[in-house]
Amino acid sequence: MLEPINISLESLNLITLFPMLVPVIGALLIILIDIIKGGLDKTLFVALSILFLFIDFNAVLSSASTFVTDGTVMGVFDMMLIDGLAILAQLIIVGASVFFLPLVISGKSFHESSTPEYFALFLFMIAGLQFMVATDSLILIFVGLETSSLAIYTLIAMHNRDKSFEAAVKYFSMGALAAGFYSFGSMVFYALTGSVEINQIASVLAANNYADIGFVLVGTAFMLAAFGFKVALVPFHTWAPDIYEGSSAAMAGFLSIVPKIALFVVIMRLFEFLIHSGVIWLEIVLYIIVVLTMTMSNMWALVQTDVKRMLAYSSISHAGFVMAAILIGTTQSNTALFLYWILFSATNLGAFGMLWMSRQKELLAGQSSDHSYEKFSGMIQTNPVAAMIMGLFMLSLAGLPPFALFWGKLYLISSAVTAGYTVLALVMALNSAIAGYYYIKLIVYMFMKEPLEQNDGTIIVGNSSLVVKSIIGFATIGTIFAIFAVSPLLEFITAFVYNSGY
Amino acid sequence: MLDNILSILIFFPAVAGIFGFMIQKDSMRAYGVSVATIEFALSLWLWFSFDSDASGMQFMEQVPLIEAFGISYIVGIDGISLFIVVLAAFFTMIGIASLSDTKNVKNMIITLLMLQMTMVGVFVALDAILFYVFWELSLVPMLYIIGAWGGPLRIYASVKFFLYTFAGSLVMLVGMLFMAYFYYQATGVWSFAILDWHRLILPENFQLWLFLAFFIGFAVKVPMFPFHTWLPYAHGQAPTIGSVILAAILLKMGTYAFIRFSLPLFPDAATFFMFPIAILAIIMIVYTAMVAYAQEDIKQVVAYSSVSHMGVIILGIFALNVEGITGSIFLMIAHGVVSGALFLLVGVIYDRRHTKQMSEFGGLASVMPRYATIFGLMLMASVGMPLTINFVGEFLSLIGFYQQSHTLTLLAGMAIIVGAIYMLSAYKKMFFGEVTNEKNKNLPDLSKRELLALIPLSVITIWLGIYPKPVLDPINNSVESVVQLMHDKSITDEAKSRIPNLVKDIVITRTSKEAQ
Amino acid sequence: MEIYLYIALFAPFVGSMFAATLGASKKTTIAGIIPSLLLFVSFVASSILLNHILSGGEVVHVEMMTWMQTGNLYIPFGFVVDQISVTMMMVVTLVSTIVHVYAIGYMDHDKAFNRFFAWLSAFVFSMMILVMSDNFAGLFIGWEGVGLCSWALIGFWYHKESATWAANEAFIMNRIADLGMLIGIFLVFWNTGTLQYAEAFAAMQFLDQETLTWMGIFLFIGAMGKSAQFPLHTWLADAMEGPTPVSALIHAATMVTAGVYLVVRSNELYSLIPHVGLFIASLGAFVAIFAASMALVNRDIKRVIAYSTLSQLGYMFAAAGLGAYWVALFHLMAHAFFKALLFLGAGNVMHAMNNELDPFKMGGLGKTMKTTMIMMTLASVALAGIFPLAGFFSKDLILEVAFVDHHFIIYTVLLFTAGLTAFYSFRIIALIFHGEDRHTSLGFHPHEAYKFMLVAISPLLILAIIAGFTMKGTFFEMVTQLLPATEYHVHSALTYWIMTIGTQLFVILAIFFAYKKYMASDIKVPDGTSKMENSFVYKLLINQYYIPYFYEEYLVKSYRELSTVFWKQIDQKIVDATVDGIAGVLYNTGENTRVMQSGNLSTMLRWVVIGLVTILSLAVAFGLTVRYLDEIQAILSGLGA
Amino acid sequence: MEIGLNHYLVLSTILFAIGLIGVLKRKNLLLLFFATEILLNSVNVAFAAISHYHGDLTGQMFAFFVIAIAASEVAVGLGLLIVWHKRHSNIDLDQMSSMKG
Amino acid sequence: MFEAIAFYLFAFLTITMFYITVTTSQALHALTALAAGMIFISAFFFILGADFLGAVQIVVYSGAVMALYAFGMMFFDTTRELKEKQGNKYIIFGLSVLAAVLVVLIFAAPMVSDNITALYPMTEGVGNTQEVGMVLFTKYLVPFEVAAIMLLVAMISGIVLASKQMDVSQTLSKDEPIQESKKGVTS
Repeated sequence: MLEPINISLESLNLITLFPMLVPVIGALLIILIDIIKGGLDKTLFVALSILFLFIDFNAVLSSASTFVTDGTVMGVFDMMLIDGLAILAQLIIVGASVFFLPLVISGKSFHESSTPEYFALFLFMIAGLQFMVATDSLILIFVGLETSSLAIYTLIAMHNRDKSFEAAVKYFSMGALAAGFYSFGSMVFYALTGSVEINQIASVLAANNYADIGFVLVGTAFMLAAFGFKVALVPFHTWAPDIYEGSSAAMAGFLSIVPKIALFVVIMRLFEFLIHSGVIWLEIVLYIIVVLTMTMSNMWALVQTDVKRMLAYSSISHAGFVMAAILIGTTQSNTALFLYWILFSATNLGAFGMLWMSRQKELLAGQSSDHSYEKFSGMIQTNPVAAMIMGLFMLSLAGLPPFALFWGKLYLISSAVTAGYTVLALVMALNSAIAGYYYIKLIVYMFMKEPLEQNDGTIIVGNSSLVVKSIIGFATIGTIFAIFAVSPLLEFITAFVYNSGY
Repeated sequence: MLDNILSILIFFPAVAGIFGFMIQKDSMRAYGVSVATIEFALSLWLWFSFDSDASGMQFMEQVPLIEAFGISYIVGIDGISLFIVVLAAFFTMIGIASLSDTKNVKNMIITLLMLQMTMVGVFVALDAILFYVFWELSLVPMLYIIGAWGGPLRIYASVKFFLYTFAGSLVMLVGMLFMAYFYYQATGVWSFAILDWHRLILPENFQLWLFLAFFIGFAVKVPMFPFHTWLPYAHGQAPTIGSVILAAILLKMGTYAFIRFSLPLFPDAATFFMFPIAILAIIMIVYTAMVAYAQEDIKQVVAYSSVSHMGVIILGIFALNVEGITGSIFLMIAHGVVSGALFLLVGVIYDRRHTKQMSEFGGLASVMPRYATIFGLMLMASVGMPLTINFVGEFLSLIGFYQQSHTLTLLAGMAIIVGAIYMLSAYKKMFFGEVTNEKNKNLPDLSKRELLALIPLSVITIWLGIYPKPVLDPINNSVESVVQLMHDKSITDEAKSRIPNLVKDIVITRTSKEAQ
Repeated sequence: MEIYLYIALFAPFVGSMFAATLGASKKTTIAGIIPSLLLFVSFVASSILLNHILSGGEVVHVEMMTWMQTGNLYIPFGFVVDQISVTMMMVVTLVSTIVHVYAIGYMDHDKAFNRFFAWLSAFVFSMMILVMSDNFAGLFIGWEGVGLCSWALIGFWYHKESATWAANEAFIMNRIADLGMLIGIFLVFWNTGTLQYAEAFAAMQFLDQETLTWMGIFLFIGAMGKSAQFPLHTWLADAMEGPTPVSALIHAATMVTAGVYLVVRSNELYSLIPHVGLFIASLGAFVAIFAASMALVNRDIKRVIAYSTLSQLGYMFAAAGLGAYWVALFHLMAHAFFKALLFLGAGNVMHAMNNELDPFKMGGLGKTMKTTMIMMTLASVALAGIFPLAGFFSKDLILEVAFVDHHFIIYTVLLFTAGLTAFYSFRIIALIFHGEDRHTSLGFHPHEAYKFMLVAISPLLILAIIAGFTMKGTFFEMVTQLLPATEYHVHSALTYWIMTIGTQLFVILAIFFAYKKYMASDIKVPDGTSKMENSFVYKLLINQYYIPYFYEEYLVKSYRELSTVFWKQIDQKIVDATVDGIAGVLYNTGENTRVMQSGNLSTMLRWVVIGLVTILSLAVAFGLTVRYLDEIQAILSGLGA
Repeated sequence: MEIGLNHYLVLSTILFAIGLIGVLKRKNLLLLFFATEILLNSVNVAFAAISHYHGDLTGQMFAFFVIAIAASEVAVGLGLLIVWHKRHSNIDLDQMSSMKG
Repeated sequence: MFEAIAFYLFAFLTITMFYITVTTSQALHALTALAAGMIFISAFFFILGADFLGAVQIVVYSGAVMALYAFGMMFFDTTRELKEKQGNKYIIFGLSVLAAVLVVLIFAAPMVSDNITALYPMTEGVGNTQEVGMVLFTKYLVPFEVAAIMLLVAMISGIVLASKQMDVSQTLSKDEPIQESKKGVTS
């Protein structure tokens, strides 16, 4: 007979659940409202979602202040793990979402925005991602991951056109395969250590002195494949360009930022201890993957004719950069990862926002994709301000100082240098140079070519609205004046990462 | 105001540029000229307030930006950078004033003002990252200028220019990060301040690698053989104003950076690489001069001549003594003036005929005597005629390097021969002979606006050729402190013997911290 | 006295500037008169200085201002008027004043009259800097300055291809030598720490022989260029494309002697290195006969005179090289007078003959141009070294020097050259002024030059006649205060007389031979048919030993071709192509591997699995290796053993 | 012959490989989804076995959640297929290649 | 011994079934084989004493999932024979078999399995379901709830995607139907 368990409510630390519950409640509320009275305007749902995200953000902030005073907090039968990484990741997830979501209030009406479920799913997805980062149990990670993934598949498909479905189906199928890999990998670790909690796994493996290295490697291999797929590392990246192209630009931008940071945190949790415990194999394989990811995706980005696909490949490349931070695995590099990602978010928000603003419902004559380079040609003549802003984002993505992403790159490369990864630092630097080409290509089109005949400048801002413009404006300011934010960010992040033991 | 004059110099054009968006199109040129003139006046004021006898940095400003990572906004100026800043302001002014009627003149002027910000920034930055920021940022306006107003191959040329320099400087960035890391290791504090770095003594093998990393960044910019091929394209395709600024100021960033970074940071590596670099410089001098001789396009001749002259500058820098370095800095200014003027002159004829092929011309001396005269003057300055500005620089650079190697100086001295060959033959093709082409028969001579730009340049060319003292003195003082620093810092015997010790009687004890 | 120095120096500059400001406007005679007057002022000032020096006054030395100062290098604009420079100043100002006045007439019909005087006066200014500077850097300023003016004046008629070509040739060849000069200056600086003559020469006494030798050689290379010594001599003959006053002033009297001046100025250096001096002397002697031989057959009056100049420069170097610096300087001075005279006379002839230069198309001009004929004949006599004209005193002295120093080969060569000199000089005199009238049939109507031109050049005539016997003593007195006062006396009077008279007879014989051969009424105009013209020697000489041909064919052409190769093959096809190639490789890799993204879901899944399997294989390989590490090691060690 | 944990692991691996074959081979999306179910199921076997041999319930929990996930995936997957099928009347993945490069 | 026989039997059966599932060209066969395979899998669960899991497996898979798939098959009309263009079969089989062999290579060796402590040990004499419930509602309460959210998400997704709303795409329609209708209402 099992003993009844007595647990005091305080010991559960239910407060740790609070940030995740906020979007869940928000989502349910939205569904409820829709059931009670249908046909309400999207602005209401956007406002509600933003509201809940704000509350969420504040909740995370309050857990951040708890972290500052109490350090890492475990909760709900030690299932929740609120450490610095979790908080940072949640801040990025929720913060970035606040900016990406309102993009649906655009000048033109697209399918997803008219559906209240879109916002519900969006909030569920946020909740799923939050759960994912705030735990070290492989089970909760898996469930959170699937929650968000399933929501994302639907969100992509809700754009409701052939390419979106195609994208969703592709993403889904590959996601299912990755889920298989993930569960297999977890199984191996479980078999080895009898636990599915990363800390536990780490301590057991360390206690065994990595006796079953073969098993560990097999598990790591499967995990690497699964995570590699999720954050789009070469050769698991093949979904990314198609999915970006198929989704709306706003969604693509979101995909390039938010889910990935959650994954990075998980990867960091899982791989960091493996790398530090001298699993040289992982270091070598990660090294190869990182270099491949950065380099190959850059080369593919070179040959793209569509800006969104180009940005997709560029996002892959940036993910490679960030993986390098995990490979390096020092406090500085982990700090750099978050810094990089925050700055990358600001820039990518702007870049995809601009694409979104230029979205038209029908393809231009002679164009096969939404955002071909030609569409932007001669923008300096038709929409000078828009051209300059877009150019700014491109320069930032290229890592040109003093724009946002440069500082991330700087700190990241510096962490490589500090940790003795000289060659890696050089590879990163040279890849930035290669990347320069395709970002500059867009600038070339915008600033140095004549506009298409059919393009009188309205196309570029065809989908604009005050909201979209404000968000882009915010991204612009963020990108230009990033330098002033870097110092406080750096201190903040360093404190959180360092105190979480990474 | 004098306390913040450098920041004002940097950001005034940028702010003015942003305000420029509001200016009505027709008044834009007037606006641009006035802004540039104010900037130039400010730079002159800087010069007059500059204490020529001091060797250290002046007008320093320091604001921490990223304290945890040691990045600060530090600006300051010494004799090495002072005149390039003045020159940058001067050329922007002249450039805007002489701007012929181009499309989108508003964009052009705003771009030029932005470019000016980056140019001034590079030369006054005393923080490596700040330097890097301006260094990279300067590529963008230039990219736009070449790409939007250039010739038929403009996009290829501009992208090549951008990417080549960008790639090179990223390697340099890695070097900077290493340097900061070594500083961190030695002191426990992150710092990118150049003056802090100057105190750091690195082991020789570190120096060698870091020197190479910095070298790649600088060499592409200079541009040194074999990294020079972007330059002919950039010059060939750029509009006149682009070429002028590129040749006069932007190329100097590389050579300036050698003096600011490579020499004082890595004196032993500089000694170690002195001969290889000198050989590269000689190849630059002779080889590119020969290539220039083979050109059919007058602008390409001037472009390649730039490379050739930059070779002399490099040689002077790696003389590692006061004479050579002072000479090379002076030659930077001189080459700025002269090649800037030459590009302006090429622009004059291009405006009239829309071709730069020398075969299209001939006998212009009788059609455009004033033009021919000023061109001739600049030509003579370019080939290093004494009493013109170039000679002082070349003479000092070569005499400086002569201390290090006699044979190499002899080879490098061929600059005065090969330079004369291509320049004179180009001049002959364009200006001498009968006027054969009908289209050339009635070309108007220099207009007032063109003279406005060219006469000051001519005056400077002669004036500084005869009386370089006001410029040489401040340079000399600053260079002496650099050379002394190098001597004190150097650890190998080779470097100790190659780099002269200026303080003869005082025995210097090394107090700086050694990198662990 | 300093004020006179400045006047002497800057008066030509003011004149030049004055003419230059009028440069773009229409021809005005005033643009010629003012510079001429200012030059005269300069001449007067120089004379006062000469008087000052002659009367035992102090050497005038001023430092106007600093030019360059950095590190240990200190170069002022310093000027010195001592015995050497005052001689040069006198020669320069005198000849140039005369040439200026002459040119007012000569250039009368030229559109670019004003420009001509601007450059001509600028040349004088540069020359004054050259001779008056108190340091090597200042010398170099003048050195390059005269080169520049020479370039502008040779190419004065810039619409003529040959003129501009010659101008560039002269400039570039001089530049080659200037490099040597520059290196010499560097050597001086790094070894003595200064470029001031006085201090540098003082410091040289303590230097080792090798350094001094190099210094001497490099400085002399500089001198070789300006003074057109072999093998840098070809430009001088081509420089005759310039207007004749230019040839007279620059390419006969002044600029080309700058090299001699340099050697004389550096006598303290060369005295320390007699072996270099011997080399200089030998080269001088060689050039003397080499140039004279080419003058024998040339069919261009100006070129003949140019070769003669070259030959005389050889004499000067021979003297200077043998340590007889004052003799060299003396010959320099005398030569300036009669050679300028000769050129100006030739100018008159050209003027009369509408710029025709072939003496075979003249003949019998003596009838219409009596004054010119007398002048040129006397100048030629002086050149040939007939007693008591200037050439005798200076040239014979050089022969004596060679003889007394027991350099008999040099002596013989120089002696033989003296004969050749006489021959070719009188060959053209005879062809121009005597014999049959060959020009009327060609449509020429010669006339005598303007009176004032003739008057202007008459001082030269007088000097050519009297300079020798009136000045030698004073000159010796004066310059030997600065230069080694070596007196050359043949030990026995008998030998001396035999030598002198023998030389005179030899020369006179040559003159007669020339007259006889070319005054005949039926001289054969060379047309490529005569036996002599087909002889090897004649061809060699008329083609200037094929040296210009060699330069053009093998140096100029290969330079041009090499340049094209560098540009088209190396720069574009190797250096640039590598850069583009790297970019291309990246781009093509992207292009070729993008098929990986076929858009087909199966392919995408397959890539994922391939990735997994690859990682797995690595993992398993690594895992198995670790697991069986002991066994593997055992096997390996077994293999090893 | 004792059936050990390794037996189950090997079985799981074999089943997983079969699933992989299916994923790679199938062009019909529905059948491709079948294969993904096999992948997840194969892992479940292993989890249950490990749970058994370690005497620990966590494995069963994991398997339980995997089943839940598999079920959810089916719902979403079928939803996507239905939309696609409505438009294109096929569920052949070879037809889906409008985006490439 | 019984365990061994059962293991091999069911192993053979599941492998066969699943193999049929992935190779047959008849969709119906595939579905049936899959369902059978799922049930055979549950047999392992029972063998291993995970009764609750076995039950869930049968209920969820054979019940819910298979029903959904069956419905899907009817909807997609895939009862006819499948024509699948095949790429290179060897690559497919090669890759999969290689993956299996690689993993088996490692799995063939026994694990060291020291230091493993069962966090949630099975208690003797307590029913599996009870145990599972105990753990599920304590330790795994949060995942359980998240799984609930996940199922909700899946449900909403399914509904949204399959609903009629998706039939008319606003993304593709040129005019703005909602605003049109609104205008219609107001006017």
